Amino acid sequence: MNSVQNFEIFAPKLIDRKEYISAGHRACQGCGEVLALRHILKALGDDVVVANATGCMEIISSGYPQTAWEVPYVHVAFENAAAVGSGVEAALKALRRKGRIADRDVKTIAVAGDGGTADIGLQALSGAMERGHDMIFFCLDNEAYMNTGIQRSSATPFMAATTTSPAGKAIPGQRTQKKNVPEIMVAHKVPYVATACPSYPIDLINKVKKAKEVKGPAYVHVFSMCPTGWRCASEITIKMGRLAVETGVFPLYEVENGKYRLTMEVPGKLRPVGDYLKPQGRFRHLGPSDIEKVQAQVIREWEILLNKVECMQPW
Amino acid sequence: MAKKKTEQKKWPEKWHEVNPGCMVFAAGSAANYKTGSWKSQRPLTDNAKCIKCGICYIFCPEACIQEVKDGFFEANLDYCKGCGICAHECWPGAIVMREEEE
Amino acid sequence: MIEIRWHGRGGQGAVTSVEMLALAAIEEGKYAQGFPAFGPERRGAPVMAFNRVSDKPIKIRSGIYRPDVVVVLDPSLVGLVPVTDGLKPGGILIVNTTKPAEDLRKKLNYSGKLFTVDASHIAREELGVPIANTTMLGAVLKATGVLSLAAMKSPLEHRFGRVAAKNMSAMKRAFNEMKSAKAA
Amino acid sequence: MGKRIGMEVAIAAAEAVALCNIDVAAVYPITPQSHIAEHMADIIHDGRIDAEFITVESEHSAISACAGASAAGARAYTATSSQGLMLMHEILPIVSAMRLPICMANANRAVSGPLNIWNDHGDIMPQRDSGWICLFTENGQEAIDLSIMSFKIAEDPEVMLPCVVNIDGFQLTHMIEPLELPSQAEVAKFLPPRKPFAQLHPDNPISMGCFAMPDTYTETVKAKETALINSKKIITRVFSEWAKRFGRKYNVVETYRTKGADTLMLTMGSMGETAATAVDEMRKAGKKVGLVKLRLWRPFPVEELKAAIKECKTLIVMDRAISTGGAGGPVATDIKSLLYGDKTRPRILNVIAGLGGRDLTVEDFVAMFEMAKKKKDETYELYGVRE
Repeated sequence: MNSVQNFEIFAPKLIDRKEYISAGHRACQGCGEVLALRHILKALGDDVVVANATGCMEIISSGYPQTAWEVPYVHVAFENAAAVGSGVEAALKALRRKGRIADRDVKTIAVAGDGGTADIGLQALSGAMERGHDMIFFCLDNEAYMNTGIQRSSATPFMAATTTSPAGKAIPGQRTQKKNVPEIMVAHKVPYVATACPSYPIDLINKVKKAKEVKGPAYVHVFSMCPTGWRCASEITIKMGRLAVETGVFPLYEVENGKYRLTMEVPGKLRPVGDYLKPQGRFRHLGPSDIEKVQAQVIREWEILLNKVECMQPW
Repeated sequence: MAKKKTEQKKWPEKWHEVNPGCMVFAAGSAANYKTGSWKSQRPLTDNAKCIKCGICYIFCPEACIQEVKDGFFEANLDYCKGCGICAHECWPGAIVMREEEE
Repeated sequence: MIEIRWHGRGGQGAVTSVEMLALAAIEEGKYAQGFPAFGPERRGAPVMAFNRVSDKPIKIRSGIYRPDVVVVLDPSLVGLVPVTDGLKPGGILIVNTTKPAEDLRKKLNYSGKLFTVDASHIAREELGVPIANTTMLGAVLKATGVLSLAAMKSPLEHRFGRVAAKNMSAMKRAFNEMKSAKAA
Repeated sequence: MGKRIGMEVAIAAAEAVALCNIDVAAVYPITPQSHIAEHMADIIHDGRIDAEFITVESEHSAISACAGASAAGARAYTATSSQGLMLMHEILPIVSAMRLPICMANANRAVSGPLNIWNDHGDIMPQRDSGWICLFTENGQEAIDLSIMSFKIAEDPEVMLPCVVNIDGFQLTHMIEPLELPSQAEVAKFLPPRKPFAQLHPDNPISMGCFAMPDTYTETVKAKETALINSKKIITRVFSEWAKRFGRKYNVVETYRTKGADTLMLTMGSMGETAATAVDEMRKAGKKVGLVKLRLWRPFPVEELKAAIKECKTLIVMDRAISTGGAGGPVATDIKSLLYGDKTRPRILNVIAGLGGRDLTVEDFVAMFEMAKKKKDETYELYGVRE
């Protein structure tokens, strides 16, 4: 999967040159999350309103008296981005109908980290998606509470060391498997669910544009590499995303009305998961048998996904 | 290049000068904050090797690499945090990172 | 001011009765309150509901503990709940029952004013169901004179629409068929 | 004026809000607020008003959705009670800090535990520092009038703060009583559509809900505090306009038979009417007693209260909530501290009563009066507790 070759054709010509999140934001060096956000916003254009959860993207972008946002933006709290987005969407609908704002489509998007999505924000997300608001929810998943200092979330992968799932002598890191929020969204019958990664920007942009076309709820789960939290070098951010995809740790796919489709080349054999784990300090404590355990799990999940791709019919 | 947008006339503000609800009316005004001071190394581009693919522009988390004349790309060092992604991802090897002191 | 306490079972429409009576009184230009006993009771459980009706504004927000009138919607409540508790001297007890008044007096150890009517029977005949709440309104109007039968027309129509007429005639029958028990 | 009609107060509160040209309502049902939620749904589903009804999955999302809607420029409404209000707690001060003029009805109910669905003021008291304008209603008519006025107050450019109208659960919400609903035309004249100070729209991309560093947070607190305190002026102005248009006069502090009274009772909410009847009875018996009723709880109307109690020797504050482990009832605690420096202040006694739906009759107010009068010190009493 050498997506780099494609860039000669696509990039940068097909990418909106306008920046919607300005330089001067305070994300860490090599932040994959703000890069994901940058391309999401490029794919959406001007006519959006952003409801953001408390988290890295909020803190790095909106310290009074400045904002990095070039689009209308609101932050209220940690767990309620989907609910705030619901209100924004309802208001835009009502005010447009009543002639109090311009008569054109404006898309509401909600943005949260993995904690604000899979943990504390899950209820609000479930409610908003079930109610069918015309809204895209973006989970920018860096696999832990990075904003507060790398504490584990339910999206933290098996065995990963965080400050609340440390690699101890008795318990070597995260004991549980990563919660699969895209699956939960499919179970909500959300018409468009996708996974994406900024290491594959064209794929990401295409998915965001597709999500924007949906009249109703859509969910995009974006793998957001975090050199700080994963304890790896900042320059390998993009490579880490690529490795996550190529090893099958984070497969890229989309689900349109229940029909699964892989949006990555399907390798004959996945790359060994060790290639992905080894550059990251959070997996440093893993011995060969641990890596085998992770490998077995990744293959099992991958096969389940392939099975769905093959068997699931659209609604 | 990020535009410079100014909203605050003076800083710090008195209590009655703070915008209601801490709203910020100048979009993109974070550009007033120069993150260039964060970097310990800076990207150097050898235009002879550059094929103008723009991958450095695409993968820059700061959005500080922009196209300049003749289709080459250049990092705005006012904002570049020196993460090194551009050098790492530049497959023709046109970008290298240099320590700031050098 | 007249204070009325209704006894029924959850689902029998005691709250509807107090609502109809309060709405009718207000429409007649009087002041009135109608409210349930604020409990967690579900269908079947003994419940209470209350009315206050007055010619002057009512400035009391408490429950009713010394009613002028007690209405028993369900015959099976007699002897089961203390329906005569707090009933004022000279107060009125109105019971939906098939039993003779003497039996009730004995069972309740009650010697005050007593009215009986077989409202379940009337309701079954007029409405097809033994739900006596609107029927018993007729008895209350007759026994207390608090409002005219005609005053009930508008709230009943508003609430019951097509079947309002049936409720009206059930109410009228109770008004006419209610018996005043002999003084003890 | 409109005709007097019989209506349940919760339904009337929803009808009143329907007259206010709201754009978005986000409501989660809870006893005893549920009739407001249900009737709001009826009104919107029948197409009687042009608004979006968001059937949120929790009160936390109700207030959050209102925040989003209000930030986008909508007139937003919610209603809740007790545990629901407690669940909203986190978002309440954010909404006021963001200067979003959301209006809310709170059907006052005790807080768990143990679970109790009945009336007291234990739910609103933990919210008193959240920066919301906090009004109390004594009867159904006030629930209607204050619900309508709350939007006008909240949205005033000098205020821009959220407002909660407290309607005692069951005692008021479930009461059918005579009420007057103003006409749609009259309300439209009184309350035009919301003109937001700022709103989320790509035509003017602003950022809302930005965070403040230690160099600014204190200034934002001062700004919110000042706006809340100054809102009293606007509240009074809106009350006068209401009186002019609709003939019903409201004051931030109401008085009843205070002339010549050496003892005053002080109540908030639906206790007021029963207490007034008790005052009538005690006056008949020759006791020099009167009544003060706080309509406005936040901002605290300290000057108006001082004026109302300046002639009395004893003030008996009836609290329907307790500050557990603190100085007694929250109303009395506030009054005591606000009058601390006042050399002419009356003796302030505090009776906590009517908790978790414990009924308060006319006789109870007389008994509380007698009990308080006998007190030697100024510590609080919990009325009616079985010893």
